[in-house]
Amino acid sequence: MKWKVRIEIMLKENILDPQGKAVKGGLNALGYKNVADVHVGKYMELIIADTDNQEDVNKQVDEMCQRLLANPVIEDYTFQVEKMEG
Amino acid sequence: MKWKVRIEIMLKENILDPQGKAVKGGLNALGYKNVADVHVGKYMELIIADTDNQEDVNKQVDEMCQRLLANPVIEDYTFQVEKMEG
Amino acid sequence: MKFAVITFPGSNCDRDVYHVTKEVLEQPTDMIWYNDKLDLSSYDCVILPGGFSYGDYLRAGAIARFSPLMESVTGYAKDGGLVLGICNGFQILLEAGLLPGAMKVNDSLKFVCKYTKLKVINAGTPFTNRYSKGEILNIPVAHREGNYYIDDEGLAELIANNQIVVKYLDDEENPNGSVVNIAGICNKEGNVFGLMPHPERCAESILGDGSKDGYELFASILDYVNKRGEKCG
Amino acid sequence: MAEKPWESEGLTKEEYDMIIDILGREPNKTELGMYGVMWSEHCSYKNSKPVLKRFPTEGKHVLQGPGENAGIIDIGDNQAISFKIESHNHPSAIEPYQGAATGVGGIIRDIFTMGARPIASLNSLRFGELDDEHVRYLFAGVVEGIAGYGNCIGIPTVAGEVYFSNAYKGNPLVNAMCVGIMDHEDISTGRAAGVGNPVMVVGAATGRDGIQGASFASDELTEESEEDRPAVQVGDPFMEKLLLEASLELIKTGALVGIQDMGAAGLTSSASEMASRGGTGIELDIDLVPKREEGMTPYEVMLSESQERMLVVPKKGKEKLVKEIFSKWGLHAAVIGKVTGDGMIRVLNKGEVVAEVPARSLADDAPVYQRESRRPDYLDEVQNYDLSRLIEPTDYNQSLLEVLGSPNIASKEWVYQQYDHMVLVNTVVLPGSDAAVLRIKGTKKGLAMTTDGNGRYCYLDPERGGAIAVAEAARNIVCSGAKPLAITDGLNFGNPMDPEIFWQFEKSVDGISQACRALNTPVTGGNVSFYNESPEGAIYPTPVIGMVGLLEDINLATTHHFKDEEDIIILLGETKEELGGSEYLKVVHNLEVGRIPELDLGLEKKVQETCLEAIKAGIVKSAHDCSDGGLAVNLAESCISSGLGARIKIETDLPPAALLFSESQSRIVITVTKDNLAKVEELAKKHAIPFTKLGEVMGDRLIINNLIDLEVEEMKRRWQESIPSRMEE
Ligand SMILES: Nc1ncnc2c1ncn2[C@@H]1O[C@H](COP(=O)(O)OP(=O)(O)O)[C@@H](O)[C@H]1O
Ligand SMILES: [Mg+2]
Repeated sequence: MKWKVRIEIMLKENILDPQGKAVKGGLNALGYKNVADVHVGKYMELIIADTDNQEDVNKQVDEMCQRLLANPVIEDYTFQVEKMEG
Repeated sequence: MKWKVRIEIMLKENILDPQGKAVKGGLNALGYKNVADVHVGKYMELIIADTDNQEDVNKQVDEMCQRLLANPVIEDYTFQVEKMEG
Repeated sequence: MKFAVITFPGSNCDRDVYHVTKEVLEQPTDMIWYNDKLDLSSYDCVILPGGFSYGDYLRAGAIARFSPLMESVTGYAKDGGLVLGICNGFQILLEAGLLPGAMKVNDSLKFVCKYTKLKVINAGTPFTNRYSKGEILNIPVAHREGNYYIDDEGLAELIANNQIVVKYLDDEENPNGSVVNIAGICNKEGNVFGLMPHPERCAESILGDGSKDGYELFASILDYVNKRGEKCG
Repeated sequence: MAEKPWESEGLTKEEYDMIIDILGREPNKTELGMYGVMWSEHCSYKNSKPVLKRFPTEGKHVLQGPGENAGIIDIGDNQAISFKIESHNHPSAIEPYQGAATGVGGIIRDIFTMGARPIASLNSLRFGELDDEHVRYLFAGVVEGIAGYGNCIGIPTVAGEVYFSNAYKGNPLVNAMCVGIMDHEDISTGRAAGVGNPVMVVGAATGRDGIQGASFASDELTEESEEDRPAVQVGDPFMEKLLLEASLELIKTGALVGIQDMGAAGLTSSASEMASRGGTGIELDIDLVPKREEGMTPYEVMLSESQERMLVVPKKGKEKLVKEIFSKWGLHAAVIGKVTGDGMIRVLNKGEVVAEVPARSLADDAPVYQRESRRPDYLDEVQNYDLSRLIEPTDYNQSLLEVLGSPNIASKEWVYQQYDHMVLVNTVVLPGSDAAVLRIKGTKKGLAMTTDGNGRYCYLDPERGGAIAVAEAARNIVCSGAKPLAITDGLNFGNPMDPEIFWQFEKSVDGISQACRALNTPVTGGNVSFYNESPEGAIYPTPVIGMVGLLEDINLATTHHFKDEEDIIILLGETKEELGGSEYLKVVHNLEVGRIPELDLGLEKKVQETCLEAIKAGIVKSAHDCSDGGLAVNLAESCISSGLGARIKIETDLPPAALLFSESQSRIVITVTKDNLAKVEELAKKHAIPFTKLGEVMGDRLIINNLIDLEVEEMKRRWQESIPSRMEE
């Protein structure tokens, strides 16, 4: 079976996010004064094949995030797994 | 009212994604042979204040994406808006 | 002739370009602050230098292109003024829509700083008239987002209009993976030119490996402007 | 308060009692935190101060020696340069990208704080060996972090070194150096003078980043380090670029009394050091400090190590000017207090005094310890190892290729190609030669700069190893055509409480001092990093020397690449049978033992003078310091970088391995045209140094006696592919 995984990776709460700050500044300067806060992180989409069991996919993706995709020292991540057609 | 906006920005389908390719290679090398495809994009969280109407937020965010947050020449985006407590 | 060099917050090659136009080429040059909304019509050429405007956060050039001065630059370009974007300046021109296409991160995902061999494709622009078509140049690059992308249709148009000005010599010389080895392009009218390599870094033979190929680019502009002056006058 | 409140701040009971003595009462939590960071090894140098006094720090060029944020050297024509090296080892071990990036940011601030415009960065790196996945992760991350910060801020990273050894596996070393240039009248100091003058914070807002970072740096890395580390600091090079421009603009106005960056121990160290240097006090109000996060306690605000901030003391009435300049660059500037006459650091919060301690006691009166020192037992064993029993290789071509392919010798292009080394359009000699050379715009002059150190040598003999690091740095400077001026030192060692480690430290300092005296290169500043240990043990004792030299005429800048066929290749100095500690021994025999090469500082000086005189006479076409890897590697490098071969014929009684790979000191290989051979010989005679004609530049092969016969292309491949192939695994 095939699975589509969506992963969102963000800097931890109180870690400085220079990108977010710059984007907020940019949006405010463009006139969007009501943008109160911006954080910028990473988004990934994975296709996982040949795995029959959603539990296994969950476990594997969590491991991948820990080992490679995210940097647990400064980042948090969340993900959703969804079964694919066909 | 305050709104939390989650934006996902990705390279368009048919555009080569060097980051996705590298991450896939990395995962395969780590032993995750069943990872069939990877795409890497950006994830953003915005807090929008002082707007009472979800429609307005939607419209505004769409405009922000078009003008600044995404580059329409190479990127697609999607977003969700959610009302915040308090 | 008179040059204008724009400083955006985070520009870091602004003084380098200024050094070349002012000290090496010995032409009057003004440094202009991004936040001014000036009339640029008294300048013969406006240069957007390299660097990391706004830290290159989000995308290189994405935030800088909304600077107040960029409105003036757009008007100036529409009126036929010469605009040169180097590296980050090129990225800003793309984001601003003054040139077609977009930049992706280098295929290597790494910043790369080295001399590259370029081939002149169009020697008929105001920026390249001292080169000859097919001439090989040695000009350094330094960027992490120089992987030029344009769709097939756009590419066909670039080719049809002779808008590809310089290419990396071949696939091996291409430091970033850009489409058909594009290193620099101009607009249809030929008055707006953007390139990833840094001509200001090879305008004096004392530097690095001694190439002076970049000097000729600035000298081309000077020649062009002087000739145009003769014609008008 | 807790039962042993000093423990959580990294202090001892005795130190706690000293604080009670100073205050005449128990300190509160905020005060204790302030002492904790200021009396940490990182800030107070409490274990190293007495030893560092041995350094020669004076010279006629020295405008500012150790004690300020960075040293300053006069280079004539009313210009001066400021430079310093700094370690960021532990942060880089935890988070390689940000650790290295913020290290670069910190040292750059030290330089522009002095009023200098930074013109170049260098970096000295040590990692475990590249067959380890985590090591590769650290190496890649550190290099990317240095690139990420340096490239963005627009200061070229022009030189450095990278060295791999298992001794650094659990504790990499990341030392960053910055060099800046200024006019004499712009020299600034970190002094808070003039009672009543305002005290302002400029730059980034304060968050909870890196609280207790200084104490963290003053402890060993353990399994738990990943857990109890302070919040990782994230660098914002864009912010620092703005801060740099705004600060230099402000300094030019003459409105400033003092300026100091906020590095380790943040507001506490900058305020107490500025007050202490000025003989004043500072009163500041927590409420007025711009904050990034809500609900920060006075303790957190005083100890935060948020990056890209400075403390400035303008003349009274100039507050508005400061704000205007910073707001032009989009930055905050906030008055947070004032200079007082009572010598106290007084911290107010919501109208209440939350800390009140003498500035001097924080900045200068930390206890100083004379640690116990003992010659380590391992030394006899490693030094007396019998090298005469080693079997000579059968194929020297193979051995040379192996040595060239060692990541320690191999091309570092993979590293420096990621660094923008050309921005600011000053780089005359690019990375890849012995030292980087930069022109000084508007003059005929140039600056040469390098970092050098050899941990393996220092492990086998810390004193001589320290001296050799200085000698090699100077030789690199001389080979580029410059006269060595002064050094900054990065001293990386294990736990100083261990008498054997402390002995290594003392001896290294002695060796550095001797060489600096002999070569006339005073120490203008530096950095001590102790506690570089992991569960596997301490790192090799690793003093790193950052040296700067001056070229009177930039046109004399010299590289190590061979230039033309038929040029004559000459060795200045002499090759001896000295394979102890060599790269050859490590690579071919897997041994890190032996007596390291002798160093005769008198001869060293004469060899350097000869080389420099020849360069000044305009007859030297290439010059290359002969050290790591020995003569064969030296010649191979000059071939590889030029694509030209060489034919070498040497008469010698040395065993072949020693001839090719011995790392004898005080040797430089130069090339000249045939016509100038006699001139060099004369110079060598005049200085009474050994001189040997080795052969000539020729063809596309390197041929040495009947030992080596290799295509330059083949050597190049091995040398060039070594690091990339390991990193792409
Ligand atoms: N980390 C680094 N950053 C920048 N340049 C480096 C780095 N490591 C090595 N280099 C450059 O590579 C060249 C070779 O380095 P190295 O073998 O250490 O030289 P040497 O033995 O002459 O001191 C030098 O020009 C050096 O500056
Ligand atoms: Mg050398």
